[in-house]
Amino acid sequence: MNGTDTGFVLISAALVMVMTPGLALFYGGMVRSKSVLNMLMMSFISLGIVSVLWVLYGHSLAFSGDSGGFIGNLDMIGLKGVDAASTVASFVTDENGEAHQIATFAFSLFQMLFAVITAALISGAIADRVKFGAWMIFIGLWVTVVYFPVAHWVWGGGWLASLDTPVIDFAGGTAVHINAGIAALAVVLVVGKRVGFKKDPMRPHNMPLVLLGTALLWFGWFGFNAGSELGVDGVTAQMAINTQVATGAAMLGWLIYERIRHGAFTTLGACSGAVAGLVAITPSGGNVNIFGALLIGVVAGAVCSWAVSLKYKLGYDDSLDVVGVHLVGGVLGTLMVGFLAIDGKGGGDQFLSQAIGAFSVMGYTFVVTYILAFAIQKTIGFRASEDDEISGIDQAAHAETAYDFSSAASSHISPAQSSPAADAKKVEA
Amino acid sequence: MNGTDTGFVLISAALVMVMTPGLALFYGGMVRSKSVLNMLMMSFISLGIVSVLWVLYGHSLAFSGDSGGFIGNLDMIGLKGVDAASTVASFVTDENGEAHQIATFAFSLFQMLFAVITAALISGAIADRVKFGAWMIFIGLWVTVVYFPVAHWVWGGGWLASLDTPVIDFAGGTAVHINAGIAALAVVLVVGKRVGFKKDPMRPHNMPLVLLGTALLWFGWFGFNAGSELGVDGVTAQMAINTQVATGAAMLGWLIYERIRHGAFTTLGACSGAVAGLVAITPSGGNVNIFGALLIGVVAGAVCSWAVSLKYKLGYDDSLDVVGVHLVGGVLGTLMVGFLAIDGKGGGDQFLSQAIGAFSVMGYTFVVTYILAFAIQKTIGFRASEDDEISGIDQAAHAETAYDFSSAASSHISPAQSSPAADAKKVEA
Amino acid sequence: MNGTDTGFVLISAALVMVMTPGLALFYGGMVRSKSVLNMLMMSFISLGIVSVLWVLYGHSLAFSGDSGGFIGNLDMIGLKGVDAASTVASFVTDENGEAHQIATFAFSLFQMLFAVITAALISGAIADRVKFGAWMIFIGLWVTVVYFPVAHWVWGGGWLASLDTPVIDFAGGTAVHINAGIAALAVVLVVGKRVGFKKDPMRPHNMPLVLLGTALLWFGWFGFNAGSELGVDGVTAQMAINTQVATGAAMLGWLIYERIRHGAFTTLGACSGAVAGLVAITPSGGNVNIFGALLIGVVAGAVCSWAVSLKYKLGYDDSLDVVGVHLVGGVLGTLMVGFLAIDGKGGGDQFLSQAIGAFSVMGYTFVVTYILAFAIQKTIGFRASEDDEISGIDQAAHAETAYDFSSAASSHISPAQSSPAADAKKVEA
Amino acid sequence: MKLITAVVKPHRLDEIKEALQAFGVHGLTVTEASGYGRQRGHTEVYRGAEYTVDLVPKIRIEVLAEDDDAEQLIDVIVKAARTGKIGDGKVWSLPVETAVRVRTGERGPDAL
Amino acid sequence: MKLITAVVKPHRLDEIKEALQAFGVHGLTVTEASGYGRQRGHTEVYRGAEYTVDLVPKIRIEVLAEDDDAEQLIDVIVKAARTGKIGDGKVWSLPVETAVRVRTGERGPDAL
Amino acid sequence: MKLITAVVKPHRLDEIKEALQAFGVHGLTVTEASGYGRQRGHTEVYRGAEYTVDLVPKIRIEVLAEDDDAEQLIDVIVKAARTGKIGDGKVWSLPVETAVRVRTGERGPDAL
Ligand SMILES: Nc1ncnc2c1ncn2[C@@H]1O[C@H](COP(=O)(O)OP(=O)(O)O)[C@@H](O)[C@H]1O
Ligand SMILES: Nc1ncnc2c1ncn2[C@@H]1O[C@H](COP(=O)(O)OP(=O)(O)O)[C@@H](O)[C@H]1O
Ligand SMILES: Nc1ncnc2c1ncn2[C@@H]1O[C@H](COP(=O)(O)OP(=O)(O)O)[C@@H](O)[C@H]1O
Repeated sequence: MNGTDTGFVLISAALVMVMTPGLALFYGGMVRSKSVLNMLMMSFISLGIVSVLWVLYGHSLAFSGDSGGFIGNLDMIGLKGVDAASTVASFVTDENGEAHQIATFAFSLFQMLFAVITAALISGAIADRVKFGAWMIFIGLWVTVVYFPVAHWVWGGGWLASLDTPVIDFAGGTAVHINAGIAALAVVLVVGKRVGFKKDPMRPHNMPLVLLGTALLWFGWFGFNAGSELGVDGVTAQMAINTQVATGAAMLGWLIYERIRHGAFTTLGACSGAVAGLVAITPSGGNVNIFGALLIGVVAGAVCSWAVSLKYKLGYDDSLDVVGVHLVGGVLGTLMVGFLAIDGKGGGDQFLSQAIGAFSVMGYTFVVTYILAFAIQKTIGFRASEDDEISGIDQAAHAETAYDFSSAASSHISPAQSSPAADAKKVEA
Repeated sequence: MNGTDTGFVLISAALVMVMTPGLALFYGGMVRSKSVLNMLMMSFISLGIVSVLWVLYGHSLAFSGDSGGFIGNLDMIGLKGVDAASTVASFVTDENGEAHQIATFAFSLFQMLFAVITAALISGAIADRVKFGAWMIFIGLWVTVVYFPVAHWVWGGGWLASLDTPVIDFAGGTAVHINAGIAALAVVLVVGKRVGFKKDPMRPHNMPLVLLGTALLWFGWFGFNAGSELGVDGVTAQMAINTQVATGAAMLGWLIYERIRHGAFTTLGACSGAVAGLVAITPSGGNVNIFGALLIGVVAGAVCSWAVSLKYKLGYDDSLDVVGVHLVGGVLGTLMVGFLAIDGKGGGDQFLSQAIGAFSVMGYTFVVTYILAFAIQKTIGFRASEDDEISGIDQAAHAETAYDFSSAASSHISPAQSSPAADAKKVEA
Repeated sequence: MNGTDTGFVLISAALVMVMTPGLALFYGGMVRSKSVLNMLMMSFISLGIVSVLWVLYGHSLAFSGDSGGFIGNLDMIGLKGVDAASTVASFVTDENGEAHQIATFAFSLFQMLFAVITAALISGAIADRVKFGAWMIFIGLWVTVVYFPVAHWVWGGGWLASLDTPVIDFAGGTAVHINAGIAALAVVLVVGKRVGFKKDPMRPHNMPLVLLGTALLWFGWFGFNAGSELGVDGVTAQMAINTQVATGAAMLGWLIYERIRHGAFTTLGACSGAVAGLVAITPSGGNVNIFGALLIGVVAGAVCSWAVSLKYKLGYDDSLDVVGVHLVGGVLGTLMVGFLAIDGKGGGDQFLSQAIGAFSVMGYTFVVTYILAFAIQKTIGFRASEDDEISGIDQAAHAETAYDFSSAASSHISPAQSSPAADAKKVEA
Repeated sequence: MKLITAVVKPHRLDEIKEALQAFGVHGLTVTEASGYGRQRGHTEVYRGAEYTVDLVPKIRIEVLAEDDDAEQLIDVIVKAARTGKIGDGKVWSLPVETAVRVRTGERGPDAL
Repeated sequence: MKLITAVVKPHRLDEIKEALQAFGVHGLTVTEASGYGRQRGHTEVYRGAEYTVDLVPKIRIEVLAEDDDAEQLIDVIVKAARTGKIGDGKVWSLPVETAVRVRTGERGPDAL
Repeated sequence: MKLITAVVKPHRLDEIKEALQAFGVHGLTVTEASGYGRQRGHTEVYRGAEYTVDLVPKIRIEVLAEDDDAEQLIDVIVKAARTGKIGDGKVWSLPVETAVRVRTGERGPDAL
């Protein structure tokens, strides 16, 4: 077992972990103050549900063996057979070209956290208006029928990894961002628009929180992207610097588009641009040079800045622009690397493979997610009641309010009935 | 000196460092807006006081030599004799079973930050109502007479480490969580209840801040737990994945209990559950398999969720549930590993050792902390005045207010007397 | 290529990256709520602009070759010639005294992020009152004519590195803190005082945000300081522990001064003290022992605590005390290590070199920055209009407001004209 | 002149503003408030304890109106604010002795 | 009808609510306010400068009452709000011309 | 007695406080408000959509005054609040039936 590489993956995993709460804050700051807790929880709960499902059977479905290129097998349920001494191959090789070995536990943890954040990403599209219980069930099922298979396709030895010209997806453009972005679209189409969409701007209630979330995402993304080499070599470093450069360029791309089009450099634009750059460089960053990274960044920033206004034209309420940023940015990065890939890889064949990767995931995920969301809507109900939505989903779904800055804070409340915690009262969730 | 292991411990130390401000924010979001700064400062000041005391004599008392199993000696005061070339043994071994060596400075920094956060943990129990100057004195004395000895018992070659069946405390269940939890109880009994306890819910003033604090704690805890191997090997990876899995399971455990008992999945519950899981896996995570981690997590989540309501029944005002989460979670994790430990360790003997560890620390710490807090209360006074508590301890103790969102912000204030900073005026602290 | 050292530098780079948003939040919490977004953006945009300029020509100017000791050459524009296999020397050496090699991409990323934060640091001095467009142009030009040359002097083989007794500047006391601090003074003298300076306290609108920013800075600073060894050895560990100890001591130094002088331990004081300690230990931490670190910390804390009140006496409106903390702290650390340096380095000669380093940077940077700011002011205008300043620069420069906690949030707004995003309207920026 | 004060549900503010504008009133002042009445609050849960929050967020609107418009204005507001559920709020009017436009110093009806 | 306005210390709100409820009044409207009077503010310290914050947080309570209850209600509020220290606040009453319950359109005493 | 209410620009609060103090009035109550009138709001941009925010932040000041002082007080406030730009706000006065100092129970002019 290589200590350096295992250690690097473990620290990268910690960084990827912090992306999910980072996403929670990024999304949470963007909604109105009456639904921020629900937004936070939709991401945060993924750390609970998906972590547990991952070790129960997710790892096995994604990475144990292969069933027809589509999915793994169940040989490793409960991480059966893995102990502290188990190892898997890193992409780092020694002088003889032999792969370094890292602890399987480290690899599994790292991959687990990818599943966690992918599920969480979807939530931004359906902010403020779904039942929390339904969301919990949704993500449990979604990772099972969508994420685990798709991760297998791309990284687990599935069919996309077995094309003649294998898809380049260094850190998850297809498996994570296109996947979450198209799933978001499908769910939006099922649950429908927020009350007041297009009429009411529903502007962010706490922009510093959005910036903080962006910062945690950006920080964690170094682990996400560079860690995907599963160890430390020059490619790891290349991925890291490309991540920074593309993100910076995308921030500028978004801001410039916005300044020309709408007259202001907005904070939300800077944050969104950064995220768009991070998304676009994710599949590509290990296979392009600095100019490739700059180009991917600035294009992703400007194009996503334009793409977020599509929802107004086409009329789907992708509340926090998961489609506009993650789907569009993911597709851009995935396709652009087809041409920009260095080491002689870029070209028509590669582009074709990239397109196959992007569109097969889009097709599969859209259909399966739509069916899943629809089934939930028709059975237990996905959409919250209009009353709860108007008065604030936080109170309805979580029996809490996010802030209390009043000087008479405490006085506004008095213990229920005789004693606190007296009777369990059902709150719709 | 092993570079990989030293580097891993240094990065782990940085992660552990961020836990203390993380704790500050976690606690700070939970109090009312009139006392948030005081809450932040009670944690934050520990980074000042305890860091300095650690290098002056803490390291020496905990890790230099041994005096009767109870405490170290003073040979290393001021880190005497340590320079950049000094090393100590890691738990990582090479093929020949020889321990890797890491820089002593890295080890000392890592351990210092454990002392820092342990002292800070106590503060949550006595939120909103103690004099800041008294708190500063308290933690200086407390680490000296409680933490440094107990750390010596567990990790410094003291009596708990020398039992026939040594206590398993991978990353600090006894030395950190049980220790801080029981100390919190002792201090609460001395300083008494907040004005309005049981009548006034004193709900959290800023839940996103609580979630942010939780995120930083969770993130940093990877350094805390995995870093406790003092290097990188398979056990490090095992500890890391168990940390994640137990935390996720505990979040679910807490939420499920809460949903059944009180009807809602609360954000505060998710955050508290995560912390309970982190606490419980701390002593045990290096010695259990995935199912052990899942079990410890879900049990810790559900039991702590129940335990936090004890304060209402028994009538002690453990304001932010340090007892309910850290003491109860720490005891659970410490005892459960007695049975669940892998590699043939689990069983009656081990359980006995675990119980000895847990209860000896509880006994020693409770008595000594009670005396210490009592002495402070009777001399300089520990409890703040009722007026200061009602009008807000931030203003009384720190001459500041936390927020000013008003549009006329600036107009509310005018320079004191003739010129700013004219005369020093005593503010009670 | 050494994997351990490259990995350590990459992770350190991620930590340094998070310092810039950390700084944004630290500064942002300190201004009034009507200008927090502008404050955040002034830091955040540096991640965009400076990252891009760095790879375009900054790296080359600072680290490629040498032109008369003053600046590098243009051989590496666009990081020409660098690929994943390229390496540069670390300060870590093997048993034979040969330097370890790390990936050039890792080194470049690490150095890039130093440039990013140095430019961002300046912004605190001119909070609330400059045009955002002008600021963007300013930092682009400033890093080009000031930072890249000065970085070359200190680290790129320039004249300061070539003195007989080379300047000790482990992690950037001169190149980063003195540089940014004196530049801040120059810009303040050009743009002038805020409306209401001295009369209106303009107290921090969100202290928890300030503490959070401090925490992220402190955390990231481990990467900044320890990472400057460009690998892992005992000196790295020494730098890390000194960073912690000096910061803790500085926090105490500031608080004690403040308590004596003004009667209260403030949260802002604790945060500012910590930053002062971090600044002061930056140049010195790899070359002093624990007592040196304690001394530098406590002195920096107390002296900077005094220095921040100078602006009231001397009448320059250094809004968030960049001069009082970064310039004063940077000079203190740089000079003190002249005497305190271990390994026989400390003494008169070293002190002289330190003074030469500090004052040459102060002289060069002050003059060039003043001219630059003056030119901007006279051409496109640097200072925002008084109306925009009074009603809030956020709205004027970014067309946003930071917070909306109102229960009727959404109702306050109605879509402009007929459809959203209808016409581009110029907002002054 | 009269001062008409309305304490209503926050999400009705837009309708009320539009209705007033249609009526020809072009100025108003809004404050955040909270209140209770027949409409009691809701239950919140913190750390295993349940509480009734009995103050519900409201918006408080003030409009200065000429004597002749007052009655009609009240009706306009009441209509726009109504959802028919409890908690819709109250509207009341007070007699004003004098009103001034700060910018110009105009008094009485001219100040509106 | 009268509109009784009380500007009082925030932590007295609970007592006042209870006292009013005991008296039989079941509705009120609360706004956050700040004020100064004999009670001056306190000193705050920021970055080596001391300032007097002279506005102290208060709670502003409004209760619509029938003419006959007004005097008694004022007494009830004054009693519940009193701590005997400076800064206890003021209570005043204004004549109301008309009051409407939005939900039903009821007017006058029926609107309460 | 009169209750004088002023809705003014937030950054004028200090001048108004000083002017009142110079006049001899030593108490007032302040609430955060927002309003619109001739002064319309500004444009904000979020994610490629532009919106008009038409409520502008204001400060609402209440001063209880003796009948004889009322007119002069209004003038003092108006003068201190004026910037001459639109949005300077309104001042109005209402008749007060009774006022009480909570601490002492004093009524009428003594309560001020
Ligand atoms: N007596 C009162 N004085 C002042 N405000 C009142 C009074 N009664 C009710 N209100 C205000 O009106 C709001 C709605 O009252 P409520 O009785 O719940 O509704 P409804 O008018 O539909 O019966 C309350 O939240 C409160 O703000
Ligand atoms: N003339 C006034 N007009 C309006 N509000 C006032 C007036 N005087 C005092 N207040 C309000 O009453 C509060 C308490 O007044 P203060 O004079 O400090 O207390 P006391 O009534 O005990 O002397 C102030 O904070 C302010 O909100
Ligand atoms: N009819 C009204 N009733 C209550 N408040 C009003 C009314 N008209 C204006 N206001 C308040 O006065 C403020 C300034 O009014 P505006 O018409 O913009 O200024 P000006 O008096 O200079 O024409 C508004 O923001 C609002 O708070």
